[in-house]
Amino acid sequence: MTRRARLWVLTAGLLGTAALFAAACLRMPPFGGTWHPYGDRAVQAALLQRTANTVSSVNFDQRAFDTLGEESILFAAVLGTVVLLRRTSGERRVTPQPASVPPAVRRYAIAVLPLALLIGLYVVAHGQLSPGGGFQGGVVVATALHLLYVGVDYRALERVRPVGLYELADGVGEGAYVVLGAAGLLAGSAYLANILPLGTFNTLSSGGTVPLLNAAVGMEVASAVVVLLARFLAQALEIVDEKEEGRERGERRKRE
Amino acid sequence: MREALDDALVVASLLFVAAAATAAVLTRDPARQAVVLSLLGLGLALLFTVLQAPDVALSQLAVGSAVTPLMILLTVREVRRRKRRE
Amino acid sequence: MTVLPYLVAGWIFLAGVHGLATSRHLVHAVGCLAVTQSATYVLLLAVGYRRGGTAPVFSDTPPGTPVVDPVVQALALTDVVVGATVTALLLALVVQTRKRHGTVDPDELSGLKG
Amino acid sequence: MNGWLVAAAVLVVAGLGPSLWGAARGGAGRRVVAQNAATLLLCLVFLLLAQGYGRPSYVDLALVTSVLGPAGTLVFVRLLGDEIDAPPPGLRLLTPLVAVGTPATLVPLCIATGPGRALLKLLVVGALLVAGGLVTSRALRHA
Amino acid sequence: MVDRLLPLIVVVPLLGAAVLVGAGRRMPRLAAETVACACAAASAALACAALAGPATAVSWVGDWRPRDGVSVGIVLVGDRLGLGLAALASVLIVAVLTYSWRYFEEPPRGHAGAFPALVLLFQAGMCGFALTGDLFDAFVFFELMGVVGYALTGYHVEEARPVQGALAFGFVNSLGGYATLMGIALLYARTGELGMAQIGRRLDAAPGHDALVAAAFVLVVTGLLVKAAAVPFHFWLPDAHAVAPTPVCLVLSGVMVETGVYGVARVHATVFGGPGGIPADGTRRVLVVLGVVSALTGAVMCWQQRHIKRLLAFSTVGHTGLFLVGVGLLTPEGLSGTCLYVLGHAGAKAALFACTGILLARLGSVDERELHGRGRDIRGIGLLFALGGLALAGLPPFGTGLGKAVVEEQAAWLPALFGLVSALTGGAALRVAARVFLGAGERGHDERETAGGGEKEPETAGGEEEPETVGGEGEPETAGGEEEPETAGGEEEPETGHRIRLPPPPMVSVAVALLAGALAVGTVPALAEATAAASFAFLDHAGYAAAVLDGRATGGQPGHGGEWWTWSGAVLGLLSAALAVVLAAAAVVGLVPSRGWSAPLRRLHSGHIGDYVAWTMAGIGLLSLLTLW
Repeated sequence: MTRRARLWVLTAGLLGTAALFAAACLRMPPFGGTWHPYGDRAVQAALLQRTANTVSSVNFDQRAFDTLGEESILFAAVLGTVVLLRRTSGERRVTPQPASVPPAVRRYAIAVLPLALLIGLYVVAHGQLSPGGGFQGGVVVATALHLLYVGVDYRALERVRPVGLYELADGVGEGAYVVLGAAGLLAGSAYLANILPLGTFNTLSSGGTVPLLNAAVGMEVASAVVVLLARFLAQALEIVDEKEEGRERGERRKRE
Repeated sequence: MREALDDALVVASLLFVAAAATAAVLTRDPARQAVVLSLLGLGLALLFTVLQAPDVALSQLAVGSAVTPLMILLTVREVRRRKRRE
Repeated sequence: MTVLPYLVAGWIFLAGVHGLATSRHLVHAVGCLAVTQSATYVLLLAVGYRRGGTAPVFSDTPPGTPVVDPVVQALALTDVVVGATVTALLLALVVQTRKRHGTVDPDELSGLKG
Repeated sequence: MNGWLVAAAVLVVAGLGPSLWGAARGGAGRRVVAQNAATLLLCLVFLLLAQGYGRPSYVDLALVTSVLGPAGTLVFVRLLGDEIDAPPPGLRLLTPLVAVGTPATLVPLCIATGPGRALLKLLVVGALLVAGGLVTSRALRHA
Repeated sequence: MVDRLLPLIVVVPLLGAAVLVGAGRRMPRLAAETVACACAAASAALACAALAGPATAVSWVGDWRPRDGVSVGIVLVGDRLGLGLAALASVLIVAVLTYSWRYFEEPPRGHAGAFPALVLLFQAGMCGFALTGDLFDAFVFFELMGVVGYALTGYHVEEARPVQGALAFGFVNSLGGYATLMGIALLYARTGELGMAQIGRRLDAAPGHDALVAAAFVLVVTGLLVKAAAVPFHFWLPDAHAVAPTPVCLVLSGVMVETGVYGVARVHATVFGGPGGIPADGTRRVLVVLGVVSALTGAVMCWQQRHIKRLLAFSTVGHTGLFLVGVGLLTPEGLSGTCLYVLGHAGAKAALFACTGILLARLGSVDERELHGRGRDIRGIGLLFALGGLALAGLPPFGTGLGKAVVEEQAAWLPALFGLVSALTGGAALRVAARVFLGAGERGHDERETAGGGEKEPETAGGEEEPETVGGEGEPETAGGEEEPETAGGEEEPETGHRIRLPPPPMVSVAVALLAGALAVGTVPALAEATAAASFAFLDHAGYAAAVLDGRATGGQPGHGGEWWTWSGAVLGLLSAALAVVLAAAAVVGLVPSRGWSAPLRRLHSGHIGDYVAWTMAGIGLLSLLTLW
């Protein structure tokens, strides 16, 4: 299609969709209403399960199967990225040049790194109590490690990041979620049933299986994000095309 | 009074998000778009907080403030690196 | 005010789609897809909001306080994860597109026609 | 009348709005500066909201922002390095913003909170904000 | 007991994938492939065992059983059709894993388990989507299917086209998924529920249809129709299926596209089928109109292809259109006929792809003209390919023929449509078989000469004897602009790494088994009976809700003996098969008119992501018009 034709089709579609959606909005219940039947039931169920953070109760207990699917999506995406960004034949690894970073930035990165890790672990651990949980904390942990890349050097990051180990942890995290779910079946209840003692409301050990599932997710997410970023970093910094590299070397020699 | 204030915060963040989304679409250069997307992420986190969803705000912050920009910029860098060589 | 949040969600969706369809750079297109998706977060959370309610987290507020709908929050969380993973995967494909096709302009990709 | 929420609303309209304006136009350097200002402002807004809503657990948002915000800015500085015109326009505003905005928000909050674990959290956030703000503006200047 | 084990159908492949990734670096290839096969087979066995069990298995994950008809949990519903689809998907996955046993060249170092792990995740996505009774959960598994699908499609990153096809797949499918999620949010706003049965009941409690329900319907169905590749949402499919690794094509064409149709049917039956939903006329109009257009577009485009995988992909578009028509009739007979058709089609289409994979592995090309006569020494494969083509054309007693016959009895105009589409798609496959395996007809330059002077067909691969010399480095031979839009198949790389001499036994046996399956669907009366009862129960809007929420089991309805071959149906099947043979013969001897007339339609398939997105939005507009009329 020519650009003009595409624009016509697009405009017609957008106008149609806009009209439909606007008509639907006018029939929506007014914003901020009090009628939330599922939400109210979920709050009651969460209190009965002694989980202070209802969102975590929904995520890891009431609708834990959704989270299993969600973690599998993340897992699949990381696996897919590893496959898609693999080093192909005709490509070679090079050692990236060290970067020059102002010393203040370097000091900041090294000082904040442990603190950021701590904050990440705190967010994971308090998932069933306060806002946060495995996903959020896991991403913070992974980001914290990459402070070494942005603040120090790629090689510093590589030293704390044996990718194979993180791939293993990724698999273990996903596997742990699946197996914890199966424990419910073995205990004679349903898959992903909350079979552990519920503990005392508003303490770190409350909520039965919620903290365990939460920890499994945290582990998977942290390692998944590390593996994911490792592939992108390797593509941008390490992997070069042999043909292009040869051409470049030739040019350099000519100049010299 | 309190409800009016809540509404004002919601409206302000909604407009911020709508503006940031529009700006992100209109910024055609991907590296600069990444900056606007980062602001969209921050705006969304703010909107989620005033909609009383701190859990979602936290995950939006975690994903949108560093990880997504890092992926986008690394991609842009890879794309440009090859462009320069040709 | 009663429909503004829904309309904003619709606007974001359409704006993102417009950018996606007219994009001249695949990385920009991926960004536009992320914008499109943020419409779904906004809509979900707007649907679950309750005026005067607070977050459904009872660690620092007594049970019985009116709270907003926790279910949509759980859905939005899942949605955020989906968005991040799709972005990552598409960016990976863009990197390979650049290598194999030598371009990231959708107008210049011509391997599959008819 | 909830002064904290009013202050938050003012910061959103008068602070985040202009940041978006700054980030949406112009060169890369100016945009990154605006992004950095936005993370700082957002962190302050989170603190005010936590106090205004009477929900101490919302402080976690500010805590995470105070770490990830500067990290995000450093990502931009690192990977956009050659595009950022040194010193980027607007950079001069950044240091006063950190130096004035952070204490102006944190001191009243600390007074309202009173001694305890919550105060410690606030102080950590404040320290991270100041350190992050100073380091990012240094990094931007040398980009 | 079956009830409780239902989640394991989804979970076992997930566990397998986790093991493969966790131990991937240390695992030898043989072990990885064995683990994958075992997990897929275990899941398939579970699905089949559940099919043999009581009428509808209902499993509340986490034991959150409903109280007073409402629950906070997620339900998995193993009714006949859902379980049947899960079983079909699992069996095809086992076929794929067997087929690709040592098929690929050495996998990337340290990633021996990556391909089987992705395939297992794909299986989990499809099974979860088939079994779930919760709308949001369906979205989650929809996305899982999508994410794995993009990665598998782009698996051959060394080549140019797979990457582009995967991108188109990714963008359009994600967009469709987000539209679905918007629709789910609208439904949640109206009903405050996420379970399909619960949403349906809430909608029925306040009958009367308005714009909100209509918009929710349109948006939810958009994502599903994107997956089902209905026109104008179909553009991604030929791009993706033509370039994905051949084993993956087996699943993509054989069952993933059909899950989209299943999703539409499921959502209609459980959510929008009641008095508070969308009037039956509206749904019927939407599905039948889109189905007819898709069927015709797919059939015409299929006939025009020379890239064999792309040809088969377009035939999938055509057949999915027929499925949509069958489902869109909203009668139990239409649905049960469609089910048989889907089963037969899965066998036939997967077998055709399996044969194409053997061609690619042996001859290094999937281009019809380039392969002309070069398949003479593997006539056995040619026979299989021709049988697959005849099955597509609806030859009795293949399952496709039975399904087609059952649906055709529903309305007087259906035989014409079904006959035409089956004949065109089957005829295209037969044409390929005749040219490649018998060397019949000219080498294929005839069409260019008859195309007239104005249009020049850029063609370089046709004259090359050794495809490797062009492979990889050669620019795609299609030029843009106003020239003939066409995708040739010459520059594909053999996926086996080196050319194989003889077709390896696993590949051939998979193709044979798949065809045998397609034959069995049309020859085992018990299957047709079961399908008829299952379809009747499937469309029971209130019965589904009662079974899920009140625990009142709905058994198979008595008095629905099931449809079986009739004389007219068999004759119609023979006719369409004969027409396919005639068309193929006419094409081989050069009696078919020039292809210039179809150029505008082919030009629409531009490979441009912006175009595809624009069409998707136009499709949403079209759906709203058809729904609201």
